[in-house]
Amino acid sequence: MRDKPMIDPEFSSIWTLWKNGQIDLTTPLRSPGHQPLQALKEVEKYRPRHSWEAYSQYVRKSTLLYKIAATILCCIFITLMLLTVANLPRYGDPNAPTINEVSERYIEEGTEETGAVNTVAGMILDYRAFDTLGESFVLFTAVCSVAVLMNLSGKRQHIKHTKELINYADDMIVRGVCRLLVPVILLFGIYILLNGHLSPGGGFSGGAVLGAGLIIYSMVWGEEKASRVFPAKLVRLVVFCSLAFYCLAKSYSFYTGANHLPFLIPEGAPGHILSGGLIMPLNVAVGFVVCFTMYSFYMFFRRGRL
Amino acid sequence: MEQLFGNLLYNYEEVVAVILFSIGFCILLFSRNLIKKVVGLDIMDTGVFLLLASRGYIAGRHVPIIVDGITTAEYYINPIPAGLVLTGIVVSVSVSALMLSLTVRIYRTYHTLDVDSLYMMMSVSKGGKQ
Amino acid sequence: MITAFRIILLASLVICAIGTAIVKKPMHAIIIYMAYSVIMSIIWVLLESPDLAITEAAVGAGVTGILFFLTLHRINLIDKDAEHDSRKEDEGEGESDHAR
Amino acid sequence: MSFVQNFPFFSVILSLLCAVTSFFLDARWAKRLTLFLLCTSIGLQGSVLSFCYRNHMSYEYLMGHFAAPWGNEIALGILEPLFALLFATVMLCCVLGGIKRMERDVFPGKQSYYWIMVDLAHVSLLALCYTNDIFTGYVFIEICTIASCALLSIRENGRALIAAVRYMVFALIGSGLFLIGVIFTYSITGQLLFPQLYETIASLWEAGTYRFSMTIAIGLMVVGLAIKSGMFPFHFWMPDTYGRATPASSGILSGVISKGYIFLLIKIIYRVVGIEIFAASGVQTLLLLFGIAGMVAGSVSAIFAKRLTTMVAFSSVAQIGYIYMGLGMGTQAALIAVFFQIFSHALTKPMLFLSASQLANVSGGRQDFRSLCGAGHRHPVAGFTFTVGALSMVGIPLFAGFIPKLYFATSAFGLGWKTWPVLLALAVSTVLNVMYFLYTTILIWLPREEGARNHNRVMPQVETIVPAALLAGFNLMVGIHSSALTALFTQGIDLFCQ
Repeated sequence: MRDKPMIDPEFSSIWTLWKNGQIDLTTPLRSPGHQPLQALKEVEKYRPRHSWEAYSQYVRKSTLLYKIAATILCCIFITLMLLTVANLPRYGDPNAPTINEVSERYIEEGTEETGAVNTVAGMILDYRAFDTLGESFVLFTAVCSVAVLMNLSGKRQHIKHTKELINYADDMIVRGVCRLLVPVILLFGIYILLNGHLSPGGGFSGGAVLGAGLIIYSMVWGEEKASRVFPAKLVRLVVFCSLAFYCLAKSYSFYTGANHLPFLIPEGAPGHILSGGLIMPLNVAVGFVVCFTMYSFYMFFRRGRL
Repeated sequence: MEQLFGNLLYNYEEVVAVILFSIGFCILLFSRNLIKKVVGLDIMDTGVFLLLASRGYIAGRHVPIIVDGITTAEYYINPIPAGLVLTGIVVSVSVSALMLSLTVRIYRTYHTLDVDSLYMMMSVSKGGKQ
Repeated sequence: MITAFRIILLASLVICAIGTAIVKKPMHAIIIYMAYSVIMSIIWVLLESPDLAITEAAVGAGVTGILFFLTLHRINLIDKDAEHDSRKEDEGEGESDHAR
Repeated sequence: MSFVQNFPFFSVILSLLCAVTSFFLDARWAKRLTLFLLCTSIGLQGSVLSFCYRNHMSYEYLMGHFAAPWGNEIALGILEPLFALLFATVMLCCVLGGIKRMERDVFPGKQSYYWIMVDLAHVSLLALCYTNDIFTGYVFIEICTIASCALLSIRENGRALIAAVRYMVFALIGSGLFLIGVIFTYSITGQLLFPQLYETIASLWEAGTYRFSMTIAIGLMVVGLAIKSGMFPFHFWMPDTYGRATPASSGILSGVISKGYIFLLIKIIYRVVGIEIFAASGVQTLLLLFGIAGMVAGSVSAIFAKRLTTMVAFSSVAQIGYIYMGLGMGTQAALIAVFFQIFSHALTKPMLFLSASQLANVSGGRQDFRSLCGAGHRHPVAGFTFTVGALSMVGIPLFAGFIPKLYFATSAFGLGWKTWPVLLALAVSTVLNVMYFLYTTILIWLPREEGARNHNRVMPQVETIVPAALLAGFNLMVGIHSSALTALFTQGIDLFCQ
């Protein structure tokens, strides 16, 4: 059997008892569960080890020490950082060391070499693609961790109080505004996503906007409806496909690059929507990942599952 | 002295960034509420990003999007910091989502967000089963 | 002119950050943090990085803020659940509820 | 370019793909996939290592179509695949050894996430080993942090959650400081790749400009990584993190992940900053002092620990203190000792955690020393591996832990004023180690007292024997055949420092 958590939700009431000096918590409270009295009887056997006052005094003392140490640390830290900043090259200086052959090449030859007019998109998806690959996996890691923590495993369900929530869809103003707003937001997101190599934006910005749109949708029309539109399977499938596509596309590019093989994907004419080689599909993949990551964050926080 | 504080006033953007970082750091260290700690964490991160982005800014130059056929590097700002900050923002939102979910879980178990109380509960129930 | 605007924005950024530090309620801190994010996204525009501005507006002010609010909401729900449970002790363990 | 040279890149992409695929599978298949991945990864790193060793070469591998200052790349010689191999092997042993316990600790529906996190931790460690770009380092540090937080908190008990929060707070402060260090370095040099950074920093230091900022930047990067790997004054998160996770996670976190950060730190010291500038900046001395303080303080805390795993976790603080002391000494001999220390610690600590949890298991699940009395008789295999680990930690000859101590002691001579503190710290730390590890070892082999609780003797299972025996075997191998590893390290350092 799996270990039950050592301290139950009932713990807080028991803790209050301990505060008043009635019980001692030096023994593990193994799921007093539905019979708090019986558990208390078991706890009663042990003598209290410390009184509440003595203990809280001790804690207060140690936190005071901690605060003094932390204040000193902060002061030293701030002074050092300000001194360092004072010794950096000037802000807005055109002759700063950061303006070197690297950034010049990104700008001057970036359009030719990557096919992207937006230098930032070209840089993060072509020159420094390994970073960006890692970055999308940061999102993936985070979504898995949130799933681990927020999924309610076998314990009591948490949607007990759903009825008490405000139903936004009944409110005329909210419903009307959102009916107008959500398509516009989604459209804007798609535009940013697809135009990432030509104008400001790209996978991360577009995905975040799309994700925000989906969140508004599921907020107003309810999680039930949203999860009917995007069932958990679909979300998983999309995330899986986009990340796998991203990995494979980039590994093709890395492999050909490192082995000096020809790269067979055409770059197209810079400035057109179908240009930039792999950049646009990659932007779309990243956008899907970001969008569904944000959406799953929301769903996990809202109701504990996708 | 002159040399020590050389560019302090010119680098006002960076100074603000450092101050923001320190404020976030202080919130993280001193705040007892877990949610406020997460807010402090976010402020700390944005401070770092402001520092990074302001290193890429060059006075009077433009967004690094090649338009109108101008391809001289003197017309555009440095694109590298912007790309790095983009990475950083995504990392920061992932981390804060993770921290918030930890917060919810802790609240569900201990019914408090106060770090001192958590610490006390933890040290009081010492020597428990594994 | 633009420098003055920049400095005003930076000053309000610092004020917002200090605000989050000194307010007591987490709710207020979160609202101030969202304002902070919006100011930050304007600063990104001034720093000539519109990519960052879009991302920060959508992520910082939007998604992170919503996540914070949801966290507060969940915490309230947990409190209500606890009250609810102490009033009547019924219902066995719920169905196993994980995503797959 | 030989096909073998692609293998590091293949292993990275393969683990990413495995992680994504596990997202779609159930726990059983995810487990098989992860085990397959770890075995494959061991094979791949092994062949790269033998290739590099035979040709005595280091090379850079482009991640994309653009050469060094423009695009990302990874670089490797002998040391990088060697450490990647070590990490993959130890991870495999941890996972195998802790499988049974993990399946008890983690809710069945969430076990597939556990395997995803193992995959992701593995990929981030590989990337930390191979990266030649400081910002890639940062990104994978973050993956590593998040994955290890999930590995820790997946055992959903209250203490583990609080430990996870504490771990996250410290780790995020660490990565924030690291990132600021990277930004300062970038704004002074304008480079992000290791070789270019090395040249620029050397020329800037020569010219005498930006020395102060450079020192602070180096300090911030070092402190950031030191916080994450648990250097002495920042070790508060360690005991709970290592002591409360499920044993497989404890093994991975203590044995491998902290070593990944330390390896990146060594790369930064030797390949970005350069050891001369690092010594001149004064950060080195600081590391030496904190390392020595950690060696003593960690052992003292371990003596007063009341639980077995907490004791083992505190001894990690001391062992990591050794590593920082070695980095603070700054000679090549000390570096070899550091590598030996990383090896011995990575091989020993997971073994200790695994066997400690098994010993606790047969003692009614309790970890206090009174209940553990005579636990070795109840579970002989765990008792044996614990003994091997403890003897290795103390530094008995023939065990892996002896070699680094010997090397530290011999390399301490000729360091000027540093000689005596180092020797003294080694002596004191060894005595303290003896006090708690031998005490525990004797305790678990005590004959059963009259009236002690009657616990049945457990028949050890194959799954627990094999990884424990593997780790113990590696431990003895390192201890007995240290000369081969020394040769490997010496050659590797030649290629590493260029």
